Amino acid sequence: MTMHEEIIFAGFGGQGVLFGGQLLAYTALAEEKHVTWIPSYGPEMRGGTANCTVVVSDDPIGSPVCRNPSIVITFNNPSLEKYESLIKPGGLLVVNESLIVEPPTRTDIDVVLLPATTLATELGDTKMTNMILLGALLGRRPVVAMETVQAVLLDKLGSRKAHLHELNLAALARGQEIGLAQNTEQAV
Amino acid sequence: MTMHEEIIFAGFGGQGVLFGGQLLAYTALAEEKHVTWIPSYGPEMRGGTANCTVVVSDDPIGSPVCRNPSIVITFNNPSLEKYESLIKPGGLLVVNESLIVEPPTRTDIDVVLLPATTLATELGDTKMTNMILLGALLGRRPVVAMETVQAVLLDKLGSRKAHLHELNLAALARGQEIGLAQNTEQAV
Amino acid sequence: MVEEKVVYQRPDALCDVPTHYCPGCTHGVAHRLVAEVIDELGVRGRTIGVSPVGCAVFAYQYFDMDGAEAAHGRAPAMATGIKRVMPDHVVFTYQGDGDLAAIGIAEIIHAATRGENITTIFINNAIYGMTGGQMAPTTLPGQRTTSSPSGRDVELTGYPIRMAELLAGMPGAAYVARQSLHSVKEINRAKRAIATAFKAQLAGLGFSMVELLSSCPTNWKLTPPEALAWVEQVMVPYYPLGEYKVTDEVRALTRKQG
Amino acid sequence: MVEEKVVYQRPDALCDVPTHYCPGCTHGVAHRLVAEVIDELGVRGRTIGVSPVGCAVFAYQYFDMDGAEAAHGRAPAMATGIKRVMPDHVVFTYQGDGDLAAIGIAEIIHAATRGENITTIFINNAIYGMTGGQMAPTTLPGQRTTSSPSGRDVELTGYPIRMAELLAGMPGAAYVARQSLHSVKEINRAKRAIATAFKAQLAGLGFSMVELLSSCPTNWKLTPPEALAWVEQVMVPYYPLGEYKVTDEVRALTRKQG
Amino acid sequence: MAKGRIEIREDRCKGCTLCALACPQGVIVMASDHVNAKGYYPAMLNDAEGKCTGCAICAVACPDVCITVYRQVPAKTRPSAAV
Amino acid sequence: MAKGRIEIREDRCKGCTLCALACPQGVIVMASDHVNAKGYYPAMLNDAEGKCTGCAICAVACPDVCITVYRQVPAKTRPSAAV
Amino acid sequence: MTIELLKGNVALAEAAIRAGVEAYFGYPITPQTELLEHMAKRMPELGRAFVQAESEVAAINMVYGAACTGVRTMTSSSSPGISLMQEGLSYIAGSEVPAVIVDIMRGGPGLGNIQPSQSDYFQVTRSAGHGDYHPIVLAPASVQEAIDLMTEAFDLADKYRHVVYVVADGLLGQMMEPAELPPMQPLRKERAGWALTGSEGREKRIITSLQLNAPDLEAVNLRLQFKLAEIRKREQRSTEMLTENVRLVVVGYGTAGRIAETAVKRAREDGMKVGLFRPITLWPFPERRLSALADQVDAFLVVEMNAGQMLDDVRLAAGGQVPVSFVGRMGGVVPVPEEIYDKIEEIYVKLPVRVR
Amino acid sequence: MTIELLKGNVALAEAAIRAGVEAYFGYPITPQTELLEHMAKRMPELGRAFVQAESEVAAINMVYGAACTGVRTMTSSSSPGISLMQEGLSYIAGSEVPAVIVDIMRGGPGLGNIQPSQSDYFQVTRSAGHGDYHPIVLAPASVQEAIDLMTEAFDLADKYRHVVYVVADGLLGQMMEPAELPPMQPLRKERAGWALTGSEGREKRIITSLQLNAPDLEAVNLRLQFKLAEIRKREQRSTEMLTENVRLVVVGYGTAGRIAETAVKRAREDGMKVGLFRPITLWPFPERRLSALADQVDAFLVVEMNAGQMLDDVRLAAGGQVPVSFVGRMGGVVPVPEEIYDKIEEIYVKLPVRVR
Ligand SMILES: Cc1ncc(C[n+]2csc(CCOP(=O)(O)OP(=O)(O)O)c2C)c(N)n1
Ligand SMILES: Cc1ncc(C[n+]2csc(CCOP(=O)(O)OP(=O)(O)O)c2C)c(N)n1
Ligand code: SF4
Ligand code: SF4
Ligand code: SF4
Ligand code: SF4
Ligand code: SF4
Ligand code: SF4
Ligand SMILES: [Mg+2]
Ligand SMILES: [Mg+2]
Repeated sequence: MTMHEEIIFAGFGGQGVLFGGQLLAYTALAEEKHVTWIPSYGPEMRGGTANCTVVVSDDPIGSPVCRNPSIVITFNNPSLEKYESLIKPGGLLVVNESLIVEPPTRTDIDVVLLPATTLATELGDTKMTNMILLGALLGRRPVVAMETVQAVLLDKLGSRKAHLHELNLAALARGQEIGLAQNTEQAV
Repeated sequence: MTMHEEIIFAGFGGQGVLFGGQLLAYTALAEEKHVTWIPSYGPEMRGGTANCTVVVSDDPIGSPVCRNPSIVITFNNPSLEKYESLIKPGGLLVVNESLIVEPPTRTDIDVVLLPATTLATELGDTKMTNMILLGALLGRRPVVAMETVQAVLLDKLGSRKAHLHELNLAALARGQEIGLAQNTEQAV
Repeated sequence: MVEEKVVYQRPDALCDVPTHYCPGCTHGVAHRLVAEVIDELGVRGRTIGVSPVGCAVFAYQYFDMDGAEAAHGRAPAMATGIKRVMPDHVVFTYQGDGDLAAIGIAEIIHAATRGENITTIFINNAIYGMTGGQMAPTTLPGQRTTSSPSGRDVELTGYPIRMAELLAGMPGAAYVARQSLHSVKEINRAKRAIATAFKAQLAGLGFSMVELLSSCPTNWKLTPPEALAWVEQVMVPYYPLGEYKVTDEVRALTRKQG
Repeated sequence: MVEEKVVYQRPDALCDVPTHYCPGCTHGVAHRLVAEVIDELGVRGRTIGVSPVGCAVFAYQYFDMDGAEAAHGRAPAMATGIKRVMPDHVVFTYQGDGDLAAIGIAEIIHAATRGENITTIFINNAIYGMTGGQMAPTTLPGQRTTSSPSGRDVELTGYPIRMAELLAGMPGAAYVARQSLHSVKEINRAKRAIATAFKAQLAGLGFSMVELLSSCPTNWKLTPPEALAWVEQVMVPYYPLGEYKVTDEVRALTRKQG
Repeated sequence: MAKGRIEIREDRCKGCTLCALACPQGVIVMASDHVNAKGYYPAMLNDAEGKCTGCAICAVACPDVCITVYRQVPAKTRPSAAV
Repeated sequence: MAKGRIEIREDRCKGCTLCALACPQGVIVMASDHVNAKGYYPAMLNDAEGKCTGCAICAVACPDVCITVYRQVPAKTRPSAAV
Repeated sequence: MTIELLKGNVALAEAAIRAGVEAYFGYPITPQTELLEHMAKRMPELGRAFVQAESEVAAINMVYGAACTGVRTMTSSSSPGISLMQEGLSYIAGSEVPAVIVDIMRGGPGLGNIQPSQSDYFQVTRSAGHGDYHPIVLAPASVQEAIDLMTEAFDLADKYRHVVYVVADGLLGQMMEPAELPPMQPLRKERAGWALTGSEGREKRIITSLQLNAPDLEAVNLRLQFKLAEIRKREQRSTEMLTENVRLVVVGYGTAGRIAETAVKRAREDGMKVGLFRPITLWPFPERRLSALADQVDAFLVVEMNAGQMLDDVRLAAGGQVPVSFVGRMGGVVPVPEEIYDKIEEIYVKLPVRVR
Repeated sequence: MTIELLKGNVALAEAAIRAGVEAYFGYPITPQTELLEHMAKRMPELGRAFVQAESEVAAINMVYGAACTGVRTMTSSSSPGISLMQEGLSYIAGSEVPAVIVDIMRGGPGLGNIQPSQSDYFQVTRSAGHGDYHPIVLAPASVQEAIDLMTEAFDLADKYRHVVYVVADGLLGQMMEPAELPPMQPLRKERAGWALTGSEGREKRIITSLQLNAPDLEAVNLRLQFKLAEIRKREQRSTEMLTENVRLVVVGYGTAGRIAETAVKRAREDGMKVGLFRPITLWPFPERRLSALADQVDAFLVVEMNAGQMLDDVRLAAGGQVPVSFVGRMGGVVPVPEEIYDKIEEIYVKLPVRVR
């Protein structure tokens, strides 16, 4: 069957939510998949909320929006509260455990829980939260190949940010590791 | 048959063209007839042309404009050139002879020719041209009664212009006289 | 024995709600000063505020009084409409520099020219805050914005416009001042100017405006303290503070009332 | 032996056609002066004029050069559009007081602020001529117009606006003057100001404007000579003549070129 | 005193009288016996005594650019151009 | 020196640091260990030594009207109102 | 009350005054200037607000302000000025405050000229600026009707808290005709429960068209659409002449409708079974009545002083049941009854026999 | 040329640059700001004209000025800003100079919000200010199509000397999608024969929308109408998916059309005979093709992000032959494929069996 994923990244402004989505989109393009990326803009921006929808597909994409995403990464608690119930049955929810109040309860979806903010701080930079979460997503569902993500990421960071290459790669890897691990563990 | 006349007053600005038409309109109202008065406005105004259309009728008036008026008073030569050909067969044309180049040639309409400007100067005020021409019109076709015109005119002039009452009445009378006279003379 | 007394608390004229302003943005300070003055004058119940289109678009939610939301730049026209039918009410506009000095310059000048008896609080932050940091007519020479990415080029875009000076030239203006919000001292001065402006309106003396130099840490890409320093060091020299128009009647008023 | 030489004749830059202006209206004089200056500068073939909405709406028919007709008040914006893509051309606007000081005040101020390298000829006749004599922002206190039938009431409508002074305050303005057309002496002065304004543009020095006090016998309900006397006796005192802004570069220019 | 002469385009004249009032020699008069095609009483040069100096003041005053001004100057003998 | 005290509404604080920088006594500090519900590190009074004078400078500086200021004043004996 | 000879523009102004307009804001433009000038004289006399604004943009925003306080308020202009008011009108509609706008249409596009035209039909009926709404649009055909509809405009504006246009063309604006003005209505003492009057003794009130949150703005729009549906249901108005048992119905509004009336009468005299349908509300378009007529006649002929704009509405109302023809003049040319007559005749002789 | 991930607004800006736009004038407004910002950076770099105007009113009149000189010129804005441009647009149309306008629509009326919407459909297709004309309106549904139509917009503007809109909503403006930009076109050296370039060595030229004399203005309008009729004949554009042998055709443009595409595909998967018709030109509306479809299907379903505006055009094209239903969201709410699917299903099960 052809691949078609509707993915939402949701969190606070400043958590790198939009860039996380863009990285996925650039990677999908590099893999010659069809892709759309839409930020939420407007009132939320100032309220501190940031999220974006990425659709990745083997076929041309009609609607770039969806009611029921197949994958969601929630960076914080309000996002978890908003999106948990919307995910398609059989879909995937990646949760930043560091900033939630109650863990997700749905059983008809696949869930990856990881304390991404804490892990990022451990890696030495809270800004790595988004890479860890994206890594986890890809660990669990390889919508795009990790190698392509890495290549695209280094390209986007460029030489000006060469000092951040290692850190970013490490964060992706850390996330992927957890995604893979939980995959084995909780595979349905 | 019920009365219905479409009358155009046409001349230069400053010749009292619009007021001539208004006086007729006010009179028609006083006689409880239906009436509309429309000025031409716009580019002509600045070019020096002034004209207005008055429709007087025993019935409610639909169109306040017409292609072929039943009566036209031309105050100057351009107006004569413009309107002579448009008058309905059997209609009436009142011409200020003082300012024309060639006399009208149509034979299927009734024509009153009078040197109104000269007559007005003789009466002592060129401004009386309009009253003379209106008088002539009414002499020939009593669309409204001369008595009503006189009453309405005195009312409009008011006490502030009491000194002009006599002159205006004299001008109307002078015109009417000529209108009546030519009427007898040229009656079809 | 000692007692504790409250020496500072939220003014009544300000609703007890959070604002959407960015951390350190002095729009919040300006709001508070206006609210304090309105409380002190005791006119909250007969004041109508007109909000702009700009970051202060929700000002009507924050002031605890009747309020309306104008079209971008048209607050002075809207205020004119209100004031003409409610001459006994206090009517003020609260406008940003894009709103007042760009799209709405005709309306503010003509309100001033007519001597419209309203008060304008003008927040000059040298940028279009709400739309994400484009050049405003008040943007300083060389200042980088999203629509002057290499810095404002005076050759192509001209010099920043000084609205207080310009409006002070209108005979209908009774009181025009420029103050700044970059320090506590200046904030206190600003409040006095705002009070004078409203008093001028209450006395029916004509148009009054207070221009307030204000910070936009977000779009200037500075921390809140850096932003205040930028106001002081960069903006104030270009936009000198002070009173630009004080008619004799207004002066008499401030003398009398203190 | 004596010969006869022509000492005055119609300038080339003015088409040999009758104008629609009323008898004695000094719009005609202003046209002639502009045309003479353009001829003398030899720039007719690369000049583009922008006509206003107002009695001068047909100016493009009278000037023998390329021309466009702007929307009411927007001539400076239109001229900006033209000049930005034709920087080597001479672009001027010709505007009335309703056009420039009422509906178009934002556009003229911002053209001046940007230092837009265009020239504006501003005909101040203290009235809306074309629409039949309504009050303009420049109408004098007490002046009767069809929209101020008991005379302009400054309480309700404010004081007349002095555009030359206002625009002189803009840093982008290189040359701003007010002259009058009420006598031959003043007409000659006006011509010199117009020449300076165009020279400033040719030298790329920024925005230039000449305000010309002009008569509207028709709507003032005066004879042409009475109307000129009214300009001299009533308008000039309120609108002082002179040069309001002459940058050093412009001064150098007029010295050099005489 | 210089000697001059003016031509007034009667068809363009709107009879505003401004030239007549401006002329320092008082040699411009308004017609009272005829109007032009537009219906105005036009200005006319009335200079039997040859008082016009060709100063062009009338032309500067005229809003309708009706006036062309000529002045008499000593004729220069033009050197015949060598062809 | 007058004695004072402030209360900061932590939920409203946006962590801009302006109050802390303005306080002449240096008794306002920014939290570094916790964020408020909005995700900001809030300002806190840190005045173990009781140096706060109740001058209200912090309150004037705060763009978010988070600060209420109290000052100690000698208690006045209120005359018992005759009913 | 007496019948007077009144000019359309003046009649509109005085009718508004008698209907209790408390504030007028406007900017001169031909051919509506007499309306502003009448206001300039009368409003200050009566102690009411008159401001000659610096532009039409300012005028409509002054109207917006005054309207927020719950008084009857209005402006007037002509086509280019109306174009400049589009943003303000959209704000007024979005904020749901009542306001009355007079548009005395002239020839366009652009500066065009100042002659009579109906070429703003789309601009006034379709939206008045951005956003999803239609203003109420009333189109008188005589000075008397102008007076009556002006009065009604304020009632409708108040009833629905909506923008109401009264549209005519320069011909009606400049025309004098006998008409009767209503008596002066006393000014309202009470202000509506939504009006900004100062919050003394009550909760504060806000008037805004802003709803940053999409679902909130959708809710506003749903309310607006509900209101528009109500208006559509209740306020369709039209008048007819000789529409019983006819084969062809001529449809025209305002001046064009009136000129068509004369043409229709002549056609009847000449034995053609022709009637006239004259919409009085342009929005809501009187589609119900016209659809009913579409069941009974063989064709419609639309007459407009434009290139055919109401034509769309007639076609929609006809629903493909009967052919719809068009005759119109543009650029300020006023059609005469003769040319409409000619068109009637041309269509009439070719009418298909319809089996019903 | 390579395929890049491009944001709609940026793609529009860069496409205009590559199409040879020589002058951009604009005023910031969300959600089109990135377009202006891209221009702010690129135009001076390339030595072309960029002015951030003092307002949308000024911006459109600057466009008018630059357009008079025969260069490619444009502005961009969003709904309230577009309302302010109505007068200027009418002047441009009346003067017949080419200009391109981008409208990234947002929720209205009034200030509304900055979320995606299609509620300017009437405002852009019906007139753009006063007077008798329609602008050409192009409505892309993807970033690639935005690029292609932007290029075409300039060609159409030049070809017809007319106003051309490219309209999208905030969603397309903000969306990133892979797309390919065309190569940079060299700037034209020659100016058109009507352009104002200084009269040196030729007769003077005039650009005006004024014709004081009604018959003259009627002549201008007749020419304009003739041109519009030509455009109507030649430039109707649309795209279709699965419209062979279907019973129901969904009609939607831009983002709504794209979302509908997903719904239609799902409906097909579920066995419903449904197709999609996506207008690309909103004016001229692709009525010919849609009328042809009306002969073949049992019903139309219109999808818009507004209260139903294109609906009128679909009804007119359907000519009463097939029922036309509507589903839409307002106020910046973007419909999801699911709700369109539900509506398709609802209609589909009730479709009358049509005898052909
Ligand atoms: C007619 C119109 N044009 C543009 C906009 C977009 N817009 C919203 S706020 C704003 C500028 C705000 O800047 P400013 O007035 O300086 O206020 P600040 O946000 O800086 O306080 C603009 C251009 C709009 N809403 N309406
Ligand atoms: C948008 C718009 N508003 C109003 C008008 C009507 N109008 C035409 S000319 C004019 C005023 C002219 O006055 P001014 O600019 O002083 O020129 P003058 O006629 O006095 O030379 C007005 C209001 C218009 N054409 N367009
Ligand atoms: S964007 Fe700037 S002006 Fe707006 S709230 Fe933030 S800091 Fe204040
Ligand atoms: S109306 Fe006045 S300004 Fe216009 S042409 Fe006549 S005199 Fe001149
Ligand atoms: S040239 Fe001088 S002297 Fe001669 S007519 Fe003219 S003004 Fe008079
Ligand atoms: S000034 Fe000119 S228009 Fe006036 S009277 Fe003399 S010649 Fe005629
Ligand atoms: S009241 Fe004064 S001393 Fe106390 S915390 Fe505030 S600023 Fe510091
Ligand atoms: S000034 Fe106010 S918002 Fe800023 S840190 Fe202090 S308490 Fe918090
Ligand atoms: Mg700002
Ligand atoms: Mg004027």
